[in-house]
Amino acid sequence: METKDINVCVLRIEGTNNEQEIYDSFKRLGANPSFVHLNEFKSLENFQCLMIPGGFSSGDYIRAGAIFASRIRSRFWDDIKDFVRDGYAIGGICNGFQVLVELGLLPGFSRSIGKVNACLAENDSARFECRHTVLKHVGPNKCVFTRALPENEVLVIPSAHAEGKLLLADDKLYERMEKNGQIVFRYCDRSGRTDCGYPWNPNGSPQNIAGICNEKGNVFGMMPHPERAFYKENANGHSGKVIFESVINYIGERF
Amino acid sequence: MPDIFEIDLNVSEERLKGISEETGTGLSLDELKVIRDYFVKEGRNPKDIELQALGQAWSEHCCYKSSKYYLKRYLFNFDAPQNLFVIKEDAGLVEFDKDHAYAVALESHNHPSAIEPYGGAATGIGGILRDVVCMGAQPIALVDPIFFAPPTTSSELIPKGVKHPKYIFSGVVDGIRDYGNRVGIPTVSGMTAFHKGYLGNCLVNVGCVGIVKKKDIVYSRVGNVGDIYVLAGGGTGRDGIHGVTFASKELDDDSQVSSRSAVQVGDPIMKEPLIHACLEANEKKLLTGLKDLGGGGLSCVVGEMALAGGYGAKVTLENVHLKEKDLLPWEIWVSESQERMMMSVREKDLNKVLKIFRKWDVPAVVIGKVIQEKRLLIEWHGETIFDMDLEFLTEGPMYKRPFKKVSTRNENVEFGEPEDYNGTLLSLLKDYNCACDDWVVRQYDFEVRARTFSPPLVGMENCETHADASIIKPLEDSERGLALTSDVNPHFMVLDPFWGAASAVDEAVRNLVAVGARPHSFADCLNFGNPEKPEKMWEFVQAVQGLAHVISKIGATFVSGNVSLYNEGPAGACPPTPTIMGIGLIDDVNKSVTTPFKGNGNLIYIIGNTKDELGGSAYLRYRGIAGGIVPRVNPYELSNASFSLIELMGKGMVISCHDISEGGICCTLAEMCIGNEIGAAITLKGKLRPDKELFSESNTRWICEIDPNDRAEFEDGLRAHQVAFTILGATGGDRLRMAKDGKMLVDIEVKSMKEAWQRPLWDIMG
Amino acid sequence: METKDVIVNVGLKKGISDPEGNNIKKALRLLGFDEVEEVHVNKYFKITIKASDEDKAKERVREMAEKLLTNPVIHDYEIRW
Amino acid sequence: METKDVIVNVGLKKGISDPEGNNIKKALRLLGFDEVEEVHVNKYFKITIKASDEDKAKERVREMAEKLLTNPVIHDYEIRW
Ligand SMILES: Nc1ncnc2c1ncn2[C@@H]1O[C@H](COP(=O)(O)OP(=O)(O)O)[C@@H](O)[C@H]1O
Ligand SMILES: [Mg+2]
Repeated sequence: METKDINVCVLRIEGTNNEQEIYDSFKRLGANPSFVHLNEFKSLENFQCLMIPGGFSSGDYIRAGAIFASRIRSRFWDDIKDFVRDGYAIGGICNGFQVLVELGLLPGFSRSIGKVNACLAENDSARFECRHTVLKHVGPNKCVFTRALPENEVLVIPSAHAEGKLLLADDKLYERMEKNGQIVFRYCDRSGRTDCGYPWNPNGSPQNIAGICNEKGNVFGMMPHPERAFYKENANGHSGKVIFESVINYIGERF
Repeated sequence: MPDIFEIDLNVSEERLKGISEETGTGLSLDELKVIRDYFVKEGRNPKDIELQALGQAWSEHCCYKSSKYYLKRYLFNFDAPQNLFVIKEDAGLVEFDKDHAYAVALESHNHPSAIEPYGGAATGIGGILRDVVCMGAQPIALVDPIFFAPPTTSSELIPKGVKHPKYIFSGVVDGIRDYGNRVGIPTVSGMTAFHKGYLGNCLVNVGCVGIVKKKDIVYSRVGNVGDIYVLAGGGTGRDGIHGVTFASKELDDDSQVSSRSAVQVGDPIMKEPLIHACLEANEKKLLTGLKDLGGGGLSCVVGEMALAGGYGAKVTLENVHLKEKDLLPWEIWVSESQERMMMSVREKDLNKVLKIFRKWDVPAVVIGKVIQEKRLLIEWHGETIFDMDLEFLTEGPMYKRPFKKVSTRNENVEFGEPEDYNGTLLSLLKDYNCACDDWVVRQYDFEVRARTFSPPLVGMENCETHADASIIKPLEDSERGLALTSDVNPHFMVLDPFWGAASAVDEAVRNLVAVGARPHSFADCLNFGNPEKPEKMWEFVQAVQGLAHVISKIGATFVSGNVSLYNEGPAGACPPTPTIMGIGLIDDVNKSVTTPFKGNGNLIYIIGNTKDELGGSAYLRYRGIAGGIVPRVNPYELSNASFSLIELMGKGMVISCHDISEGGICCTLAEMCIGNEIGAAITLKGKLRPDKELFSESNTRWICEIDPNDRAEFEDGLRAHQVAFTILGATGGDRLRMAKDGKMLVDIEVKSMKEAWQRPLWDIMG
Repeated sequence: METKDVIVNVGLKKGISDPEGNNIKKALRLLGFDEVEEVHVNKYFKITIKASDEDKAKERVREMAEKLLTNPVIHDYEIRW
Repeated sequence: METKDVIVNVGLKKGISDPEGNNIKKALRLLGFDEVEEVHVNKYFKITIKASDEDKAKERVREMAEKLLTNPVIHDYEIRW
């Protein structure tokens, strides 16, 4: 389909607050985003992409993303499952990533969609931190949100969160994810070396994981904010823009 | 006890004083007599709710009774062509471009923060956002200048009833963080200063800037007779009762307990959709007026909006939605519960407005309507419990309070030259006032909204140094930006309130110019002690004159501000602190300049003159020497140099720039080296003794990095405006070296400076 | 109908690190409380519910805990009635 | 020396408004838990201390609560030994 016909649902509730940036990112690339408040949400029928923005949905009281996730689950869970099954794209950035994890859509093994087997836990520093992070694209281009970014490219993307440490229910899951190519971004230093510790890894995430996708590659979440680095070009010519270009390009080809 | 009762004012003076105390209204004897006379003319006694409303309206906080005479006389009679609507409303409006204006507001939340740092600071953010939203503007940036006693203050020095500065400091930062981040408005600028005078009187000032299409500007006044008052947002509760009267007196050791009701609690998750809903209703042209509920709650907002429109109001008080049952009518009327906005709406648009608020899950109720006569009437279950002349109610008294000069040690002092310059530099870099603020800054989301073109920390990732001002690019399709800074040096202020205040403006201008922005508007938050004490009043009047001295010559004026008096506690008064927020305009953000050195072999210039002005400097404080001359300001020089530098920056001729402030040339160079780990070698050429030249904090100075190929053009540009400059040396290597008269004074690795500068707050605050 | 206060006390599973607890430990030590060995922070939800049938109500509170108040990967919880 | 676990349970004073509790209540109700009347969240600190003299230790924990963990203006707290 043509880019201008790609409808992106940018879902919001009280406390989401990066929706404008995500909206702008799609708009700048010629797609057709719209804001949908959860209270007015009817169905995903006319959308090809669902974006869950960052922020503090419902204040992040209880746990980051938890309230937003359970409200989505209780309202239109079946709709979402179909959306994923049909190959449409779902992206969650920062708080949106937390929501997708709380929904059990990430790590998202195809046989157990909806099972919560990960958590974005409190940063090791126990506080909110705003800092520019460097990410290495380690995915084998399975993820529909990074297919335009070559493997091993390094990008500077800002982070700003208090709960970004990805914990998994058990170690076997990590191996499975790695085998499936579900690890998309890792924190690294300017030379691309991962495993440099804090502050390069701002939250203490084991294995330096910054972003992952589901087994199919069409659900993606990352803690750093590519929409804030849309125009911030790195030496390799890439910027946060590549995330949005990738998914637009995928939808255009596939549907 | 009945809901409402009458208060007999025809009693002895003794009794009148008692009434003021028992009702907690804070009205003085003279004020009560004026009120008595009014009610004698009305032929009755006031009801409790009427007296309470007067207490709110006539408080220092609401009517500026001690300050307005001097503000009008010295500060408000300047104008600038870019000013659209200034001083009169909750936020000042200044032209951004042909179609847009920006709104500026700055306020204090000192007393609440001293009592309950987390809630106090958080609600400060909430309040300042409302001030901007009520102009119809979308908030785009928050600014938070904060002032504490040193975190190392020993527990024995802390008076009863006062919390340790570390507790206050971390609570305040937590509060700003949790509120600002949750509502999704970036906190991009601020300052963090420490002085022992803030023990028991922390200062928490908060500023906000918003952007609005000119056609969407809305004012805090009702439109027409018959318009409906709609109250939107959180329920009204007992929190924040008597906040303004509490802010208008000194704190004492049981303020902790007695002022509990003044404590407010913020709810950012009510605020965030409230902002959306108000702006949406306004953009659809459904509102005739919009105002926030701040100090004084309903009692201030209803009357002020009506009077500003030239009308009166009639309120049905039981319609106000409550957080808790059993509030008395007067409590509902004066409660300062957070997250509430008042709108006036034409009757035919009412349902459309209510529908928007329903969509956003924000309660909104009709509480009254606009009437022709300039009176305020309140009904409570059918009974009229309030009926007063609006002009009498809102006017408030004005005082020309006496003042008396305080003797300070503002004169030259003698001291010897240090042996160890490396050690001195490292100690200054570790001084909490000079050290890196990133422990604070990183807790705030300074990039949410993705409009922060230049953040408060600049340089390579995880190596960042201080920026002079942050730059916001508010519009999607325009490269124009706003630069933001906030400044004041309390150490100067204590020694010399006139030149200290003048220096604050100079510093704000310098910081804006350093990023390439031209000073465009200012806001001031004047934090002082008890105005009934002539010495404190003197500090205030001096400072106001010092501000005027500079502001009159730089083509931009104060467009809004706030006065906070009675900042006194068991340990004394706070240092006089006129916080200045500076807003600069930059036509093309891509031409902005940052502080870190960018390359090797570039020339390093100092712009401006270094004088023997070390009073209040970080260096003399480190040496333990009191007194000294506080830096002066020549507004003409400031304006020339600024103009010239901005012009050169516009031509792309300045690679990096940092203004010289705390720690003098020495610390400024260190910060420029740290950001990209690039060293420098310089030779001092001035006539002063080396330590004075390195550490003087003279105003109107910058360090610039220039490509050697641009040398001639750069220098010609400065000469054309008679701006003083000297080449100090060149960038390069991984050390900072400074020499004078053939003697190496400082020779130190950039990495060691970084370590010394970066750690202090993390080490003490955890 | 009667109302009843129920406590849901949510803590981190053994082995999951507790940054907030560590931070508080550090802050307490900096204030001179050297005797502090360990700090853990739980969330303690006090929920007032209308309840007529106790068994059913208990089941509902358990549901709240599992649907919203906890994440099974990191949390243990305990309901106090 | 012996170690001992002490609980400091910190809640908001009556009458202080509680956005966190209110927002959670709202979320629970939206999820269909209509029986929820009221939610408050306390902070529950489990502090492990080295203690030989119980009385002195108690006094120290009270000090911790007052210096760092609570603000008497808005909080009530309870120490469980
Ligand atoms: N409390 C604070 N909140 C937000 N930003 C802050 C705060 N304190 C300092 N900053 C930021 O840190 C940087 C350095 O501050 P400061 O040293 O005061 O700069 P300057 O002396 O150039 O005004 C600035 O970008 C400033 O905005
Ligand atoms: Mg500066």
